[in-house]
Amino acid sequence: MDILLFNLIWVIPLLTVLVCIPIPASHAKLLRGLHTASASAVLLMVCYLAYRVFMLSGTPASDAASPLVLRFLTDIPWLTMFNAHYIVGADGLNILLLALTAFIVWGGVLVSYNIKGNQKVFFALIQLLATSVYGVYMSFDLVLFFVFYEMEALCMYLMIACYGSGRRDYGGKKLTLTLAFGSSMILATLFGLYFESGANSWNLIEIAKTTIPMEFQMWAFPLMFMGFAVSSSLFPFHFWSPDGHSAAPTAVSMLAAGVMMKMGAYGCLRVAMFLMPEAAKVWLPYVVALLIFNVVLGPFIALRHKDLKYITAYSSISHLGLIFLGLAAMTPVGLRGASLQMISHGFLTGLFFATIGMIYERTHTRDITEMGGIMRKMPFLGVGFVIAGFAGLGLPGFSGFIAESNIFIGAFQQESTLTRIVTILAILSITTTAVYILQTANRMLHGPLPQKYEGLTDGCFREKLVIVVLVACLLFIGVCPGPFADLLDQSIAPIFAKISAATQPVTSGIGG
Amino acid sequence: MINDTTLGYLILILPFLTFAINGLFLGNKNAKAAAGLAVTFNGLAFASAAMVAFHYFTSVVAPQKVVLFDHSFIPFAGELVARIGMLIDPLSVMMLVVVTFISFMVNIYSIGYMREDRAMGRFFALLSLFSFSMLGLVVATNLFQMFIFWELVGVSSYLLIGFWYHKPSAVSASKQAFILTRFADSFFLLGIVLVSYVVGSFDFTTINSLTMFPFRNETIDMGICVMSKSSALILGSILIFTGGWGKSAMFPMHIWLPNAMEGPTPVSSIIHSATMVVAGVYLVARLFPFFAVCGDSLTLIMWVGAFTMVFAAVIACTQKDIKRILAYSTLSQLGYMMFALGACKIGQAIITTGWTASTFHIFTHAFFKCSLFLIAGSLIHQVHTNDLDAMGGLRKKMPLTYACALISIFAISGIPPFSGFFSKDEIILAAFQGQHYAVFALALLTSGLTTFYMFRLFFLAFHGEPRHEGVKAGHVHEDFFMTLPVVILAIPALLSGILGKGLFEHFFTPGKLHVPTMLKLAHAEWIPFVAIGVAVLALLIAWFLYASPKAKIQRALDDTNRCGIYKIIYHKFYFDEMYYTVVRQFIFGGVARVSRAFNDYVIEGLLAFSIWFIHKLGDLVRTAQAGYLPFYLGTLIVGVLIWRFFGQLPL
Amino acid sequence: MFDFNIPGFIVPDILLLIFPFIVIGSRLFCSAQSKVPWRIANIGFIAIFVLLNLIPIATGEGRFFITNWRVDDFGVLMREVLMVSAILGIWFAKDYFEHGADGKPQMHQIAEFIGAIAFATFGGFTVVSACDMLTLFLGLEIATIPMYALTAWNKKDQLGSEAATKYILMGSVATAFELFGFSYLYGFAGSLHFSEIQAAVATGTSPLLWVAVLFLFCGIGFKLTLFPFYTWAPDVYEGAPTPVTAVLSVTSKATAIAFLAVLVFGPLQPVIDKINPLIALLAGTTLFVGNLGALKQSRLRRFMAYSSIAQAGYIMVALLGPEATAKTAIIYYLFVYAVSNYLAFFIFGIIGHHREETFASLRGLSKQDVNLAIALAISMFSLAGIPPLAGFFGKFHLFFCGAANGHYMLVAFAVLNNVLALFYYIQLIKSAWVDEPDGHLTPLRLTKRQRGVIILLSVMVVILGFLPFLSNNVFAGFNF
Amino acid sequence: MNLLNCLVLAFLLFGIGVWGLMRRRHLIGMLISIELMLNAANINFISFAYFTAHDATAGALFSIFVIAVTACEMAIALAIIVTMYRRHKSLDADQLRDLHD
Repeated sequence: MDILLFNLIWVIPLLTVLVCIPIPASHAKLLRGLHTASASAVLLMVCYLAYRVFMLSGTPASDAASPLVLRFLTDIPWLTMFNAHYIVGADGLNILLLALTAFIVWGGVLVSYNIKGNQKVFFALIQLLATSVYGVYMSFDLVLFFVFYEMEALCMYLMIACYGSGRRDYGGKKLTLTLAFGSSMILATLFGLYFESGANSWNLIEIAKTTIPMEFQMWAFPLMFMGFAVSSSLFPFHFWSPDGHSAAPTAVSMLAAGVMMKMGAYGCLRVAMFLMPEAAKVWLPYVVALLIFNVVLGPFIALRHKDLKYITAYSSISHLGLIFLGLAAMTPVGLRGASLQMISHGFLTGLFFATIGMIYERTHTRDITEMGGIMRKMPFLGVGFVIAGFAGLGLPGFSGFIAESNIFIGAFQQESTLTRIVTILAILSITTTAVYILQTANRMLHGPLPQKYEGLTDGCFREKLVIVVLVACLLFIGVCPGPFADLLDQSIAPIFAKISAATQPVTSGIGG
Repeated sequence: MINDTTLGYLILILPFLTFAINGLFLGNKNAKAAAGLAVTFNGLAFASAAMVAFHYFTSVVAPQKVVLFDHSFIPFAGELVARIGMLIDPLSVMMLVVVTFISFMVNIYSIGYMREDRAMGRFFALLSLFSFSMLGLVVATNLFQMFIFWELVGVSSYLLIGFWYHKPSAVSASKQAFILTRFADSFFLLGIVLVSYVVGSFDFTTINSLTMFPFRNETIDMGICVMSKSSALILGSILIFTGGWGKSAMFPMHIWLPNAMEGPTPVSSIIHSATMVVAGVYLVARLFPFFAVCGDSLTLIMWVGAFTMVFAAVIACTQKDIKRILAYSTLSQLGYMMFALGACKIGQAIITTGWTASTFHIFTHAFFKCSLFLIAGSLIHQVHTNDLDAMGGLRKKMPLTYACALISIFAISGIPPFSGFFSKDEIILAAFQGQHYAVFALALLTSGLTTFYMFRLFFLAFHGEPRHEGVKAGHVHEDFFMTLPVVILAIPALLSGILGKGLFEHFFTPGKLHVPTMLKLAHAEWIPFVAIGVAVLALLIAWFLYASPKAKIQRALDDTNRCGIYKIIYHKFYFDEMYYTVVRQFIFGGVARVSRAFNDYVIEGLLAFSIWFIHKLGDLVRTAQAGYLPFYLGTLIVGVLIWRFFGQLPL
Repeated sequence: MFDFNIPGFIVPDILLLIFPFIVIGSRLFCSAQSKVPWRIANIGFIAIFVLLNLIPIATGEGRFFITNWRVDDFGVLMREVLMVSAILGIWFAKDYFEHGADGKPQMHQIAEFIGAIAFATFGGFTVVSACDMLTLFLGLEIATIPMYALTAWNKKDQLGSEAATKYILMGSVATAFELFGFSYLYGFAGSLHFSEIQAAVATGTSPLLWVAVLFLFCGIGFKLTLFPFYTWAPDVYEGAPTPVTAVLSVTSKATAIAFLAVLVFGPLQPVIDKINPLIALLAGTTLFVGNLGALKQSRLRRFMAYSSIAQAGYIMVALLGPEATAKTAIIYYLFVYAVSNYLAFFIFGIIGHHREETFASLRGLSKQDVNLAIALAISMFSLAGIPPLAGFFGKFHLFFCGAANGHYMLVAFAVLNNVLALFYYIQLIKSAWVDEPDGHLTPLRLTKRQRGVIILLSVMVVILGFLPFLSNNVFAGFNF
Repeated sequence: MNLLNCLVLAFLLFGIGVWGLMRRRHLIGMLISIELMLNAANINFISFAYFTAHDATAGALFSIFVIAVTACEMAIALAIIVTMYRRHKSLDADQLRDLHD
């Protein structure tokens, strides 16, 4: 039963699209209703399944030999041409990410009720995107994983270029092509994993049982890690995200920043580091150096920007830098912190973009210098934005603080000099984050209200609902992080076990 | 008879409930209900706090620590577990009583003060949020919990300073306050991470029972340099103190506090005088054994405190905005407390009198400073300005307020038998016993300055002729809700010294120290007389300048034809200007601009170049495709040759 | 006396051989406008396709008709691909006999046209079933010569004749290369039959062999539009009538790659390791150049020419793999490629009916007919190799072959080129989806047949990718 | 007279063909050069068949087929060139510049 439900997670959005095909685009109300219903259904299912996984925790997995403890494991032969299987399963990490995705998709559908253009196509694309993201998090077969991973390129461009604002074509192209560039790097190494590991299988678990020859790892790991990092906008591949986000419509920004950027980090953790721990040990201490840009300079760049979406994009860049800091720590606390940050930042940035979108719908500008005092006119949205801001600067009580403290403590346990330096810099740069967030909030919400905004109205029920739910999630994780930590620890333990078991190769020469 | 654990929960939960209910449900629509709720719940919180205090001090366990409850919040590696708990010892009990009492008073006061404000509900919600976080801070059992509530205190202070968010000055002041404290907190966090990494625990008991020996030989890589763990601990202690440095607005991070006076006066009185700003002092006091072990940081603390004390006192002598004067006096008093803690160090040894004195001063200062602010508030409420120019001659109109003001000002000036005398006297004595004679002298001087500027304020506000039409026309009256708390507060301002002295000397010790403690202390009975002498002298000067029949009030009040030094002091040594230049020029203009330029030109440039390069290659291919048949035929032949030579066939 | 019992597996070939004569003959008995030849053509082609599917699975060597006509599973599947291409080709061509398009006049003599296509297809049949060099050569010529004629089908269109001239001149030079190669191969082995050549090659090599290989690859490189022999393709694709372009881009490519597969996995099998570097180089350079050329195109057919050049480069990658995988991959990819390509061409045909076939005529397509725009996006993304569309799995299979023998560098290069490809396919999607429609573009009208075919093809592109086990089961039984 | 000479002859013929192809701008001339190249191949076949090949008939057969096939090819080529001439009124290869990027 649960297994069936679990597999339905990515099927339902697809079915919704198929159901909607015969409906003419003029029946916008009906279409919206259908999509909202399906999104909510998936949300409920995922929450139930997450609860099930939490209940099941501690019990041994169905396959005792497997290095990962997976629930709802499904394994069906799929493409005998290159013996790819359809393997999906759930553990603490990905079930939480699925829940995050479900929330964000639900919110995305709700906020884009009155989007300009062909709504039928738009919602269909959102559902396709949702399918791909769900699939990425669920799948444990590399082909399946990659298929879902690459699928998003198909939707992203159309959504941004057709429904976006500003330099939409440029932004969409930049985003899509950069992501495609990243995934091409991944694809090149996937074949290597298949043949070099000797497992002759795409099954993540099977490959994890083997040890991959070092000389292959040494060049494959950086390729793959970077490939994934591209979609998490790790420096120097971050350039797509500001333009992409600013061009994208609200829902797409939410999805892109909220869940798609996490797919990269998830891939780094689940595939790259899990399968090639030896190389990870050699490379990651150097990768950390890149974070100086993400974590330390990112907030400063956000300071210089006037466009709300650019500011938020750069804040996401810095937050995702923290994820990589946690990954590079390679300690249980660090990895847990990274995973927590994935989830927390998902909700956080979802809330950010949702409120920004709603405000933009009313003010028709995203330039903070033109706004001011709109707190008076739309207190609810204003408070939503401020809460998002506080969560963003790591205020205790919100999930961000939990994640960041985990990351900092975990990263500090990593002995390597470079990591130490970056960790210290990261801790000290929480001030900069505060600066740009407060500056934005003050410029936008406080001070005198311009004459032209006298007629503004506060959010309607639908919008308030989205904000309330997202805030509730942020608070829930922030106030009782215990269960989440337990859930994540189960799925991180095997990964860490593999990393700690990996022996440092004698030749620590880079690019050997 | 409910047991203490329940009471403990109540103390924390009641303010939080007030915040939640007011914030979510009552809001601004029915502000009266919000106010009533806030007052009731905070009163109950105070009652339970008082009960806890009574139980504690009357029980046998008295000076020891008691942990009422301690829940695991989030477990890190191994022993490293963040907990949320409630620690009961003399210090925290004292703080509990003070915080709950003050917030109770201020809530009552606010009913009157905020009556006309349309966002009254929000105000009460935030006020309760503050008292909740402050209480959570004082009962913290470990560094992590302390940091959590530390941040919450900061944010509620931010929200309350910027309460009138349509006033640009208030908004910028709140921003400045938050960012400065945040800046300090980042070091605090780093200190926590560092110490917890070395020690392997957040718990106060563990950290306070440290000794340096095990860490002498181990080294730790701090990135820039490799240092021994013991010095890492000292660094950590300094970093942790930095948090308190910012929160208690010690020089040079002091500038946010005077600006924070843009907030509503009740806020200033509870957050920026009585409770939040002493959090820094509280932090050091709480971790005193640890600081004692890392002895060198104590010296730093002492000097920072001493300097701020004098610096602020000097500025206070020239200001005309009464709230700013009070703010600077707060700074100066905080300086007293801080240096008293620092002064406990003699060479390698430690004396504990300074600690007791400092905590004692926290206690007394809370009452009289709070009441002073409330009085200032009611004055402002009457004359609608902070400026001394517009006041004067209020004695007749507000007799009760006048009396209470007199009491509190005597208290702060350290005139016996008012409360301030005892605590301040203790501090000065501690400086003397700590053989820091320079600081001792400064302390005496400052107490003189304090008396001077407080009486200057007093005379200019209450005595002389009315300088405000409203006062002249007699529209001034005393609001019940605003006078009641003032009157109530006057009592502890008067008595807390005498009554508290015994209590403090009996119970208040920093706990078991792991450094040699000096027991035989120099006795100096002459110090109180000297202190009183200085105070009286200063009083007379103030009276002569501002209240005596031939005092030239007008001349005292106009700033024209002042000498340069006065101007410099009047402009607070131009510190705000310096700050703005640094922030604008360096942060925004320098770092941020450079990093954005790097991003926009270097990274994007490289991207653009690669795209351009690909396009050039494409053009190459397409120029070959010129439709010229002989060329095409040529490619066939050339192709054969190419693959003949580069095809790697074994020809 | 003669023995007339013909084995069943040869029937489709014979039918296809006599089919053109029937169609052309039917012209004699009915008027020029009559639909008879067209109907016959449909029935015939579909019948042949069905018959091909009825051929039972052979094992190992496959069946021999006379000593040099082998029908193995690879052959059967290649035949099916070729037939699909032929059927779609004539369906596509039908419109062009009813009205002119893209500034070119209306085409005439549909019967002969169909006959020519049938001949070309039969050439492909011959190639895949050849087992000596003579048959191979003849097959290649039968496949090519009709193409020359088809290119110049529009006697009134001077671009067509120019294209045909370029095509035939260069083509015959390529033929000369092939012949030269064949002659040396013959000289080296002393026989034309593959089995004997293979034996000879296995025993030892000599410069003769390598010269032969070199010339053969250069000759076929022309047909397969490999670097640097691709130069004819853009001009011919643009000059030829659109349906001919479509047929060229699928049928002749299929024939050529089949020729290479037969050669490499047949007589040259023993020395394949020595040839692999050459194949890798050809593949790499070709797909790179193809992608580069397509970057800044404005005319649709020229654009498709470059894209098909790049596709040829991709398909070459498969030749590096082990035989069975390689052949599966080639067939699967050709099939997918044919479907996606024809889908694109059908859309272009509809566009070109009233407008000229340029990117500019696509402007605002999503506003005018969103379904057409979706179909276009599907085909483009499929050609670009974006999952879950068929194109991705085709490419994935090709790269899988390449990687199976450890050519990671080439695979990585090819995959990176995919990004480049995506770039220009997105350009096309942009003009269809993003650009605002300009008023003077004449509105589009779809006939029932066009709509049906487009829906069919789009569904196939999606399904083949989304549920690849359909195609998967097709191959499951076969063993190459 | 031995195999080598024949091969050299054939190769020279092929070379001449290529040379002509490059030099000529007249389409007919180009076709003739192509013929030369094709016949060079034929000579190869014949000579191999005569000297070395153990399957001698095959070579001869092949060359005959080649002659036939090239005949059709040339026929079509000439036909196309004729239509070309109708449009362009010229047989100069350099004139074919309408199709280009």
